[in-house]
Amino acid sequence: MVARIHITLKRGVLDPQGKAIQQGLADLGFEGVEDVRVGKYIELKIDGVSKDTAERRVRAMCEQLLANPVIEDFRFEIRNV
Amino acid sequence: MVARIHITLKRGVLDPQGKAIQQGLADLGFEGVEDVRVGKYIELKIDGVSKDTAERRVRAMCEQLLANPVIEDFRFEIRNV
Amino acid sequence: MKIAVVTFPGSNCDVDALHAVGTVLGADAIRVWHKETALPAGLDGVILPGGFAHGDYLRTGAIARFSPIMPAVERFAKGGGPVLGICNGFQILLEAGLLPGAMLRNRQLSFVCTDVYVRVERADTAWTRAARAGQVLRLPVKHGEGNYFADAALLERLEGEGQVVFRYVDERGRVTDEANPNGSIHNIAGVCNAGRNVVGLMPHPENACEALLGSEDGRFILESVASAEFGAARA
Amino acid sequence: MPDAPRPFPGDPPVTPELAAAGGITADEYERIVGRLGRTPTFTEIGLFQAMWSEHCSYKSSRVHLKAFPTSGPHVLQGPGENAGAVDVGGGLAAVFKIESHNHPSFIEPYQGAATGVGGIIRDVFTMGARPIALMNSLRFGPPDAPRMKHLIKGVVAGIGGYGNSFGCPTVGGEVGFEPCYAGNILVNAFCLGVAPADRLFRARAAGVGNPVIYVGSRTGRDGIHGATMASAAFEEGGESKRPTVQVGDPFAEKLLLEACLELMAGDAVVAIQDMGAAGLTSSSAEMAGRGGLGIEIDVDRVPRREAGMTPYEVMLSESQERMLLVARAGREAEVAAVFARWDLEAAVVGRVTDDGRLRVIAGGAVVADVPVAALTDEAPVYRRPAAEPPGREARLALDLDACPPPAPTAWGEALERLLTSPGLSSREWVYRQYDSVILTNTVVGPGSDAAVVRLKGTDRMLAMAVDGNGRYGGLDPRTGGALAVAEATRNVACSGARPLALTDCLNFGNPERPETMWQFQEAIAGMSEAAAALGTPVVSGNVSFYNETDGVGIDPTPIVAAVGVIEGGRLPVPQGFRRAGDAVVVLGATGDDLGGSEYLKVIHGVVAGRPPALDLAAEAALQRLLVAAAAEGLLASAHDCAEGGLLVALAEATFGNRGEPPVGAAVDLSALPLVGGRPVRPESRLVAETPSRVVASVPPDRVAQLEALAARHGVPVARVGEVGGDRLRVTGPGVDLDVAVAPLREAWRTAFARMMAAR
Ligand SMILES: Nc1ncnc2c1ncn2[C@@H]1O[C@H](COP(=O)(O)OP(=O)(O)O)[C@@H](O)[C@H]1O
Ligand SMILES: [Mg+2]
Repeated sequence: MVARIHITLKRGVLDPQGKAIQQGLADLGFEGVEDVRVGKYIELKIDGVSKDTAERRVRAMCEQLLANPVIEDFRFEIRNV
Repeated sequence: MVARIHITLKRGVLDPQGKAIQQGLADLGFEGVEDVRVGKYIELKIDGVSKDTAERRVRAMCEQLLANPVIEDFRFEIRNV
Repeated sequence: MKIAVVTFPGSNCDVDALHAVGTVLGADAIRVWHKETALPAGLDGVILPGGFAHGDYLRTGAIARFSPIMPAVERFAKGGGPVLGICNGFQILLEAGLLPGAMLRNRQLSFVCTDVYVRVERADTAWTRAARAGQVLRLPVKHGEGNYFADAALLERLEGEGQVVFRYVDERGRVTDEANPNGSIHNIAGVCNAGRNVVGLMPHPENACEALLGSEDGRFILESVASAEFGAARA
Repeated sequence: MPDAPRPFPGDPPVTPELAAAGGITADEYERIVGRLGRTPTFTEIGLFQAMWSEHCSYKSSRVHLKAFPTSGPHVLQGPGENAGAVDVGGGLAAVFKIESHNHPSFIEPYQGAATGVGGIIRDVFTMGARPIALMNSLRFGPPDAPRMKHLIKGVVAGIGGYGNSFGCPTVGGEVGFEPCYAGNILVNAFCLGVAPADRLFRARAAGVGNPVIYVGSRTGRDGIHGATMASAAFEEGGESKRPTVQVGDPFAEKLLLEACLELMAGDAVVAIQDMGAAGLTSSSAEMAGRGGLGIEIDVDRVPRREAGMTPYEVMLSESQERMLLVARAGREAEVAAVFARWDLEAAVVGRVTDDGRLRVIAGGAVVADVPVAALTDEAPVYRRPAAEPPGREARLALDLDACPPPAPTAWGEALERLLTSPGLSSREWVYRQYDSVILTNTVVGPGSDAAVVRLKGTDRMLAMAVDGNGRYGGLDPRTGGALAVAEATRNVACSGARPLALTDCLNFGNPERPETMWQFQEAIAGMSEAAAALGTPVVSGNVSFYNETDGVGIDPTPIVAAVGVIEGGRLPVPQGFRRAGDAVVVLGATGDDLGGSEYLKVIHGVVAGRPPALDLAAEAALQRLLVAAAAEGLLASAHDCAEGGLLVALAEATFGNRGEPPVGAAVDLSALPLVGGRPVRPESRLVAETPSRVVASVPPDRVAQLEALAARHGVPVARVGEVGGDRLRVTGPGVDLDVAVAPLREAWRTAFARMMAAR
């Protein structure tokens, strides 16, 4: 199975990177772009367990390591490949 | 509309961050996790244009700025919200 | 000699380059703001300095390469003018396509500031004329993304055409993994373009031009263009 | 009496309970109501919560801090402004301060540490000074816990991440590990800047009608109540305090620096203050307070990042990289133009008034209107009860006979254990992550007693060091405080610099506990005595209370940074030996000071005993001697004896200097000068931590001169051996040590990295 995990900054947390990209896009002449937010995208393989177990594990990974609950939210999906 | 953009390292490009996460997960006792790859996830709002135009623009943004074609691939989707 | 140093927002080694080239080496060092669209006339060289242009957000150098000054830098380079990218400046040149390859995060994932030894692989570039091929220089590095990457085809071309200009080595000039501070492929610390006038490197020669600061080896690079003796050789 | 302000639509009514939730006690609430003659609005109670917090008001510490000596002929600015300043000659002022960011760093190590660095940098450039050097002092719990490793990595990466990107070198610091920091890590950040001595800016509002201008990043909901968080202890379930962590943007700070300094080169700025803890509230209230004037702010004009913020939120936000300034009337466009060039916003958000009130306007209505003095000068001042902690005598007791020293030939192994212990291993793993060379001023970077940066365009250099020892502080806070001052200044003097002044960060537990207040008073007393005796006034500082988790406080940890000057175009004295054939000399006398020593901790697992006694006259004499000897060019190297004593200092001296190879030495300690000539235990010669001692190397033909100079200063001196070879050999009573330097150095150099990699 493959887990696809998105980690994004919580609403309200400053995203200097997003700000810089937005400015960069504007400088390149891309008009009307707003609200650029940058997060992380993590893919990983997890095998030999049921989908349920995989779900539980990936959630635990996000909570313990992958995301920082103080400033980040996470969401994920698990697919068979 | 919202564009959701994924930027990932090309296969064949070493991903030290992915490796570190894999190690970190192993240290935490998460067994059987493999092939961890870390990419970027960018969300942005783009308004006042048709979906087609939005598609073209976002592709151009990725090609010109958001991804580096030497090491990265990108994919995106555009949603109405 | 007249050298321009481009200041991008977030550049922070621009003052160091100006100090080294101007105060220490006695060249006419001119600061050029990135929003300019033309370089001063009669330049002998252009330096894109180190730092964190645009905060290094997104990718190092990715946003800076679109600065208004960059077309002028590109014209200067295409005309054979010596252009040196130091650290972040190197990253900008890579992003701008003026140099081949790309930069990844250091393999240890952390910033590294330390003195390294680099071997001058080629003394026939605009920026290594004052050095000898095979010479080992001690220079500081300080970066989080200095892990130079080129795919197999490019690597073969770079090595074949002699475009690898600097390589991380140990004190005695041997290429070892321990001497490699960031995981760069083939221990590459710096490369040049096919015309050999555009050079990029991760170590900071501008921080190594005075014995007081621990090394003068950076002079072998900067004097190649900034001193009358070597710089004039171009003409 | 002006009309009472109206609550902002949607704001809750203020009750004593609501005030208490923000840290206002019942007594304090009554005072507020009495002072205003009415119930405060929600915005108003927010102002009081922030300004009367421990963090902003220093209410528990203020009376005690008065004990510090703060003046001197070279002091340009003592405590009370954003940073202190001393005249360093050559027309320049050194502007510096140290500050804690302990609580945020425990919650989010990377951002907590990063914004700590950002904050201290702003404190310095607010004064009109360009930051040229950073240092930091860190305390962690035992590093074997994975959570602690995570904190260490995050804090170090955050400090580097901010300073490196901003572009100011981190030239020094220190790291310590003790169990008492497991639930309360310490992150203290120091910044030093330089400015023309006659052009310091201050945060004193002036000129009724002058515009109040907001510059820098936009305001979001970040860190609302950071000031009150830093004023409360952590408790189980402290999660709820979490969303207050701010994210730093060093890129924005770099732009802000350049824009501010460009503007300050002219005369448009009347007063300026960074928005640190309690953001817009403290910057406006303090500027108005110092100027004896009022300020009116229309929060609708404050640039925002988020929609729907209430005046309470705007006034209390701790979004980073913002400044508030008072400009001369009519110069608004000039201010805006400078900031626009750096892609930054500048918004006129208010004006200076003559009524001494802080008035906040939102939606065209007054939502807060309080006397500035009520927020600042009249903030509560507590002389809290103090009492010596029970059981302290027991900790001071030490049975040395239960701690037999290693056999004479086993000292090599003991030395390696010491040098690879968390407390003494090389900090290279840490400072490799900091850019220590940017700005081309770093003559001596991390890895020496003191860091040294040159001042371009002058014949001067500045030396600086930061020190503290929590173990000493825990055992005896008075001595611990004095020792911190002595060590920081001694480190500076070792480089040949004349120590000029101090800044300090007082990290303590809960001030509502009498034991904490006793420790606090004792530490300040010790520091004050030492500062006075050594002629180094305290020009700035910071207090961090409530370093307590679940009722367990940290050991008192006063951290001291000292700054000194090297004049006359002289080079600094390095720490490591340089030339074979130089004589090895020990300055200062050794006593039986094993209490609280690293040796007892590492070799015997004992943390007990009385910390070393400090003879201030001897310390002062030693430091004067070091400066004089350096001026006469007598010293090839000098390294102070600190944790680990003479043996560790000797070993470190053989490890060389940046860019130089290590070089061995052979010494015999039989003739070591002893305190009062009293005999000592054999191991004391090696590992006692008697202060006021230095290991120096001296060209053989200058030894007599040094001895004469030492005699004139009344400092005992002994020639104990010679530099040379590739081994360290130490002989004398109870010791016969002979080790190869290179492998020992490698073990020491890499121990920290191994510790971090250990699973
Ligand atoms: N957190 C840190 N940041 C930068 N440098 C550090 C840090 N911790 C230690 N160092 C450097 O490592 C060296 C040794 O530190 P320390 O043992 O505390 O020195 P000392 O005993 O002389 O006070 C010093 O040069 C110091 O500047
Ligand atoms: Mg020391």
